[in-house]
Amino acid sequence: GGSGEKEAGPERVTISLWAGNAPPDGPDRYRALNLITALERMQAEMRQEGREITLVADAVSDPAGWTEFKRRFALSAEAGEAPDIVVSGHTDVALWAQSGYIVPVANSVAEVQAMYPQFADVIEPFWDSVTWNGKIWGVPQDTEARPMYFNKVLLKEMGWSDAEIDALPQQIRSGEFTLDDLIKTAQDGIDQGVVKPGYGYWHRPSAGGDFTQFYVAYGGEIYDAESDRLVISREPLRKFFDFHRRVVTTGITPENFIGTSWDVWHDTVVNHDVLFFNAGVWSWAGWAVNNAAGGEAELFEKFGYALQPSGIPGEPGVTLSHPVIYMACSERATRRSNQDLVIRAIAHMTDTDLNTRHAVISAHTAILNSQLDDPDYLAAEFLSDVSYMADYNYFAPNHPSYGQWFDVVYRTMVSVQAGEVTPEQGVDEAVQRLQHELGDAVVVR
Amino acid sequence: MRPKILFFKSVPIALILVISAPILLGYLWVFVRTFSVNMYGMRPIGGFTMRNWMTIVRDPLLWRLAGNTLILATGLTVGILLISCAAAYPLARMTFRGRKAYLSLSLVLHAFPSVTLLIAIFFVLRFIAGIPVIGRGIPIIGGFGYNTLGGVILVSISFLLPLGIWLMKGFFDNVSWDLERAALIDGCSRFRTWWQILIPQIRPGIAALGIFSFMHGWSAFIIPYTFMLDDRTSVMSTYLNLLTSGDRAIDYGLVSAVALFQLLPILMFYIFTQKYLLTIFGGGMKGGG
Amino acid sequence: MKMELVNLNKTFRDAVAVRDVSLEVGHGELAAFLGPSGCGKTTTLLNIAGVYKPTSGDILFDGVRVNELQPKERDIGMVFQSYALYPHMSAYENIVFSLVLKKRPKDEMQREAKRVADMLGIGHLLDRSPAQLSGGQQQRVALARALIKRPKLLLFDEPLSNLDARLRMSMREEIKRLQVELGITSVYVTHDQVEAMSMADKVAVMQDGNLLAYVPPGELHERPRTIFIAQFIGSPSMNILDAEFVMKGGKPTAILAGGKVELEVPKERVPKLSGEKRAVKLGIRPESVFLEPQATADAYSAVTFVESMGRENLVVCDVDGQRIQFLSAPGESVHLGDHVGMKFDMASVQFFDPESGLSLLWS
Amino acid sequence: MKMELVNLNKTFRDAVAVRDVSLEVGHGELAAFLGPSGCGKTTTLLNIAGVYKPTSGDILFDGVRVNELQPKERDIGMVFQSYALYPHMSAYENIVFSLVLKKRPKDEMQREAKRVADMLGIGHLLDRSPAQLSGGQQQRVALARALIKRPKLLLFDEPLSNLDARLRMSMREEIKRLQVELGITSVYVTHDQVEAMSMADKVAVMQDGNLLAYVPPGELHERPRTIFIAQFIGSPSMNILDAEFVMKGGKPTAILAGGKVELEVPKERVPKLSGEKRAVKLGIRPESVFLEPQATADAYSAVTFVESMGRENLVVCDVDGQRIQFLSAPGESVHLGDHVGMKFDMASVQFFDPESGLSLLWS
Amino acid sequence: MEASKSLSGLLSKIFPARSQRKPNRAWFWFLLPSALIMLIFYFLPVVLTVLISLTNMSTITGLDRWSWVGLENYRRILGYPDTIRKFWLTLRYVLFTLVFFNVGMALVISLITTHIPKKAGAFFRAVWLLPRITPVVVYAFMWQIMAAAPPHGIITSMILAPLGGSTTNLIPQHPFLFIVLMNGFVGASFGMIIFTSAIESIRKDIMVSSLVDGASILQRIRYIILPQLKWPMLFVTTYQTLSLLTSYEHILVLTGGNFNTEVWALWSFNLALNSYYGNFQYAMGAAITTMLVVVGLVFSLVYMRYFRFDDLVQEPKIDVL
Ligand SMILES: Nc1ncnc2c1ncn2[C@@H]1O[C@H](COP(=O)(O)OP(=O)(O)OP(=O)(O)O)[C@@H](O)[C@H]1O
Ligand SMILES: Nc1ncnc2c1ncn2[C@@H]1O[C@H](COP(=O)(O)OP(=O)(O)OP(=O)(O)O)[C@@H](O)[C@H]1O
Ligand SMILES: [Mg+2]
Ligand SMILES: [Mg+2]
Repeated sequence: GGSGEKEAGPERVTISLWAGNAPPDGPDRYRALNLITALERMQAEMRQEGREITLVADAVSDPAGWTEFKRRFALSAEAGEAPDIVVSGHTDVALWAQSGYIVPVANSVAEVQAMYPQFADVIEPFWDSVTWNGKIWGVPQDTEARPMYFNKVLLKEMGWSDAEIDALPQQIRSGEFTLDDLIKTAQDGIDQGVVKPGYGYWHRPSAGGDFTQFYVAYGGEIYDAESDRLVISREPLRKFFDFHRRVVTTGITPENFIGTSWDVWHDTVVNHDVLFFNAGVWSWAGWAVNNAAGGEAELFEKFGYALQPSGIPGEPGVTLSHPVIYMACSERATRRSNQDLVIRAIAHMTDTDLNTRHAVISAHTAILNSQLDDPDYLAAEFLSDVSYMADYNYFAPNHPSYGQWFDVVYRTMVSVQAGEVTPEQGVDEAVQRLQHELGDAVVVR
Repeated sequence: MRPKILFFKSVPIALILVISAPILLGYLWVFVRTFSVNMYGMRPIGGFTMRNWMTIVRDPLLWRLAGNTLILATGLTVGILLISCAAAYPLARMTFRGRKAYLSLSLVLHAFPSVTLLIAIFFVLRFIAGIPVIGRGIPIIGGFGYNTLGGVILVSISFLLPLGIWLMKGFFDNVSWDLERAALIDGCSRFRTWWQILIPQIRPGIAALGIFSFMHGWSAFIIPYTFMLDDRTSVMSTYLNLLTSGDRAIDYGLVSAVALFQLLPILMFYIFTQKYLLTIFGGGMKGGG
Repeated sequence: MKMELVNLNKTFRDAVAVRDVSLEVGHGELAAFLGPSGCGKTTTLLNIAGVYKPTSGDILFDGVRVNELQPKERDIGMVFQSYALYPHMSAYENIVFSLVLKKRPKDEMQREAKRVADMLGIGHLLDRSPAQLSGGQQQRVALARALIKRPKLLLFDEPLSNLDARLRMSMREEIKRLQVELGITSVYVTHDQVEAMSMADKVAVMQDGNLLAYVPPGELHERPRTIFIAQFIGSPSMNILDAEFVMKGGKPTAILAGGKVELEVPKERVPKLSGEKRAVKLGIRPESVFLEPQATADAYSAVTFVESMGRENLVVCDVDGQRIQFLSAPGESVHLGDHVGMKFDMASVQFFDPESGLSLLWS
Repeated sequence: MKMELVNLNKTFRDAVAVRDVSLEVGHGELAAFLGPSGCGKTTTLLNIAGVYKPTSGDILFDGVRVNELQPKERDIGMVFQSYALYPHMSAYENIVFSLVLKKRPKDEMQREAKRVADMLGIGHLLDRSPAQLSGGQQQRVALARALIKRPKLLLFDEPLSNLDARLRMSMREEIKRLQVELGITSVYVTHDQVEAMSMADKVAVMQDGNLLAYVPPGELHERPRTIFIAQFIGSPSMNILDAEFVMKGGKPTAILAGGKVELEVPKERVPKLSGEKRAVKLGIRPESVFLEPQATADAYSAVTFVESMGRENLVVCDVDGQRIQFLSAPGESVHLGDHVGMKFDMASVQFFDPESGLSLLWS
Repeated sequence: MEASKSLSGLLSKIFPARSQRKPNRAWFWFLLPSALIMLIFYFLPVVLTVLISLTNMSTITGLDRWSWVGLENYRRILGYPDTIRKFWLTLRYVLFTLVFFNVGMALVISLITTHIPKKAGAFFRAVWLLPRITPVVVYAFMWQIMAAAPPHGIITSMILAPLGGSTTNLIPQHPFLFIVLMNGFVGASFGMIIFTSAIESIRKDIMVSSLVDGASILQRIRYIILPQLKWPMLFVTTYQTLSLLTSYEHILVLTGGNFNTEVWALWSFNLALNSYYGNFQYAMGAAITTMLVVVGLVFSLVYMRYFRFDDLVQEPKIDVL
């Protein structure tokens, strides 16, 4: 990490930042690069205030996956070599706050909104994602949605009219089109011979937050904020498992599917006529570059996108948001006491244009109210189209044991899907295991 | 008779071709993949491209990381060869109490998975980092503490040490005793005997350990990644990690190219060591002792 | 340098290789070790060299105990039975290795190597590696390596065993000349008695780890202390016959073959017999037995075996169940089954105690 | 089995080791190879064994070309100069290895191993590993390993070089007995002439890769074809003197030392001289030179060197600049500097052409 | 003054001056570097790891605010419903990979490559080295591509589909087979390198003499080469057993532990260092590791007994120094 050494002449301060899961030349590069622009602005502002200061950015875009990144951060914080700012998922707040690696930005939403105008601009519900123990521990940088994509060409072949197709997102939003309908439609397509067997519906091929969307879609709860405990709801869990078994038994999803490489996966959904598939909004940008021969135009032509359908008729669809946030590291973790300056830098990084620059390039959705009107953001058709999903989103809980909760649920889901256990057995197994691992920290409903 | 000889010569080749087929096929795929936009099975799709290789050639960071990697691999190889040749010598050829115990212990330590020792090793490296000069003040390798190349080298050496000691001991065992006796009588100290007479006799062993440790160092990931903080001073494998982690769509063409780029030096090293180290010496001895 | 062994013992885990050996090799002397295969010669040498540590007993160089000294501190040269050439060095490098260790100047090394190598007839092979040399050539390189050093003590372990007779003879002369010239104390293990006899100042005979005798070569041949030595020294080996010793007509007489053969014993060869015991072992070398016309012969018998040994023939006869072997002179032709007369030259006859095997003449 | 070599050549990268060697070893015969160190004996053997492939030329077993056959298909046994014992096997396992390969029953193996080992005197060492054996013991294990197999062809490379004289003699007898009994064709490399002479049906003499002679042992000694053979065979080696051959008073006479010495040549030894050439090399073995009182002596000179060779002494004299060596009989004592008279027994004299070195009697 | 005196006294006790001729300690100097490294980077961490397994250390507690929990972690591990199943899986995985690849295949390759022309031998050895030096991700991807469903898959589209066989992703169908294959193709090169160099260092005249004794190439392999590989085999077997017991990376990348392929080491890794949500349970990982080590120890002891380790450590034949 960098260091804040002082020399003769103008005060010289280095502010360091690590952004995880962001290759330096990838679409997420501005998670780190924004620091440079932010510090230039901040330096100018401070000079105007009469403080002769040179701010130096030491921004590292760490390409490593989240797991490795978090391990490395934890160890460097223990060694007192952590950066001033760490950019990571909001789910890390509970952990890192508890272990003392990060400092709170403010004690309440009101307080944080009062600190800097940029913070006041943050869409208010997003503050929830960085709240833990009553305090605000970070500043959201971006967020995303994980829509259900559908292949318009195939639907049309199946006899859907353009109007019907265009109405599908709205139907999902209102709960008219549910997960059961999804299975039925896909089966239809296969029966008609329009859709190849096993190409009716594809979920992601590896572990990821998307899967909790089904649990939530069946009414499952993850977290009880009042008691600060995790929750597992048996019935929604059973339905969730059942759904993932059914997609295989009905033949709309291939057997032996988990573990398919991402390369194959992306190529298949874009080029090989899969009817429904789940993916993050950020995938859109990648498809346009890597998979679709005709670029984004082809994508618009072929695919539609909607919320993840609900499992319960009449309930709206859902989507998971997993905001990436800025956190200021503690003195213990950095051996420096410049946290105020650091938070001010975070504020500058939250400037509308900077956030939009990042959002547009990386196909993430907005977290600032002002962004929604930003011409650049509006120009990004796809992003504007999915902005509404922010209203139907939920966050993963800021609970230190959420990782374990997720692992158990996901692993059991995989074995149910493979037919190793029935959905009912899966529920029993998962519950038993959660209780064993987490004890009091989980409530069974 | 001729066909019979031909038969005996071709059967082993055919056999090894068959058992190596998955590798040959797989790497052929990787190779072709670096030049194609996409591939279905062994079939390139979307045409030929030099983009992946150009990316590598043009990326200055990659070359710099290659340099760091070379330091790590070389440091590890030299270190492990010296230390394990030194340790194996008395274990094979001197009498002292605790000889067998030392041998068994060194192997048994290998039973501890490196991953879970990382946390404990972190405590150690953090402590070393605090020692002046040794911790942080050495050129090229940085030092031996946390967040230095030297520290990473030492940790890697320790993980390979059971291998080194045991392997070299086996090779020392096979050297003739009279040879060592002759050297002692000619006026060598035990150290010199070791260095000048015995070491040349165990060149196949040195080649084996050298190849192995160089490969290990060249592709080491978890240790440099965990104990080095800045990717700019880190090694190639972390660069590769850069291209492949997360749930982004991975550009496998580029990844394959980088992987091949990373393989080249090791293959060259391998060819070199084959030629110079695996030629063994014969003659000059009779008898079985 | 004077080298002494005092009660030297060396035991391997399950076997005693050297047992209580004491001897002294004076300054500039050459001692030869003779003995059957496996009797402990090499082991003794390795103890002197400092490679093995004596199980007990002392090794003294010029009166100073050197048990604890390292080989390199002892200033010795050694030719190994197994050659033990350094396989990774050329013949030249092998030879000059000890000089390199002493940091001698390069041109001196080259000069010396050339000199020694030429003397041993391997001057043209210096560039070859050991693997490219024949057995005898390797052995000569090993010899050169030991000689070039001019150490205080030279140890040779069968250094000429892989050389042909002619080379061997000239090599033996060269070694002896060098050893005398430089006055280097030497220990020389060989299985070639002629070599031992012609080169050594004193010969040590070993058997099963024991030192049986340590005497000048002539004495070994003329005055063997035990039957083992008598039979071991000389080739073909001495005939040992059961005999009875009596005074017959005032003349000391040996009676063989149940009285069929009577031999008069010269005065100076009368065995020292204690008490009434008269059964003895009579030893007579093949060279002291000659063919003789039957009339004047001492004994007469059938030839059971004849073998050509180059210019002479080895003749074996059976006298009343006892085997007698002797050499026939080049001119005489003897054939299997012939009956021949033999004459015994009693001037060099030996007598031994049949039980202990000790000499009755020289104990 | 009959073994033939036809124009065998073997070249190493930079050296010709065997050059155009042709010979034939009849069924059940034993051929001995003699020659100075490095002359190509081992290389020839390894070619026969199939370890080396001839550079050119053929190897025939019973008339069938076997150049392409693998060693294991040749059914041979071999004693290596370097022993080549398997270090990971005990002596017993080494010995029975070839039987194990033939899947012989266990008790047969044990019986055979015991028999061979006892014969070679290593019965008590069967459990030891090669590293725990002395040089001679290792050599005997190697010998046992080759013999137990009873192959069609036995190859011995200096199989007794590390044994003492007595053991060597008995071993030689055993090997010969076994070889004759089983009728195994054998090739035997040795540097011990007595061994070659006493065991071989025919002796091959090699020099620098060339086969100089391949004749029965007696002929080799009595009728040497070249000076090299004459000098190489026999120990101490033959005296070669510059002489002039003339008819003096009708008697063929050899004149030495500028006329000081005149020797009458027996009829059957008159050299075949073409034309007027009279300068010859006269060869006379040390055994044919005797001490003689001055009056009747053929030559007279000072003794320049005396060496004990066991029972005899080697005496070297200088007659007009030419070195003559001979053996003094046990009784005669000769000392350095003495002036002695010599008698030459001309019955076995040899004559050679001074330029070509070829014999003037047997060519 | 006092202090320095006692220090020098201590030093001279540890490192006796040359002139004193105390029992020689050459071996000590040769062993020193390795001993230091092992002490600092192995022994100490091992002790720490065992200690950590008795705490509740995790990201939550950080490395300095943990507390002792006794054997709680072990109790929890044994309480998992599938602990035993994972244990058997681990043993099965170790056994199959070891026997068929790390030792078996390694032997086959080194024997073949030392018996074919030198250049071909070197080529095939290089080929077998590739999996080891290829980054795990790329290597795993190669297998994924091989096993993928058509049109991407190599095996499926080139071999199975034309024959009318399975056309879905093969990995979830035969997960165990694939983790063994993938690990095996990497693992074989270790033994291959060691066996090859051991074979190369066997004395020439011994190899030749066995042929003359009547051995065929196969018999020579069986009676001469293999017995001389005893030490390397003991080593490779033991070392690779321990390596396999503690290996997880390839399984992690290939299946992520799904389809019943979570071996103990992977489990430990997942708990201790592989939380997607960043809560690393150091103590639990350490506890699983420690249990794994006990298994490893048992294996090593059995091997050493079985291979007669004591005999393989021969007595030195030089007494001095
Ligand atoms: N591999 C080789 N490369 C080069 N030259 C060699 C090689 N092997 C042997 N020679 C040379 O070939 C010649 C014949 O060697 P060979 O071993 O046959 O001799 P030899 O008659 O057995 O001698 P000795 O009695 O000393 O054992 C020697 O000059 C030797 O140096
Ligand atoms: N390392 C050892 N372990 C056990 N026994 C040994 C060892 N070395 C030698 N011996 C035994 O000790 C005895 C003496 O061996 P040594 O080598 O000294 O014999 P040697 O007199 O040199 O015989 P040779 O003339 O055959 O070389 C032999 O019986 C031998 O088998
Ligand atoms: Mg010996
Ligand atoms: Mg030879």
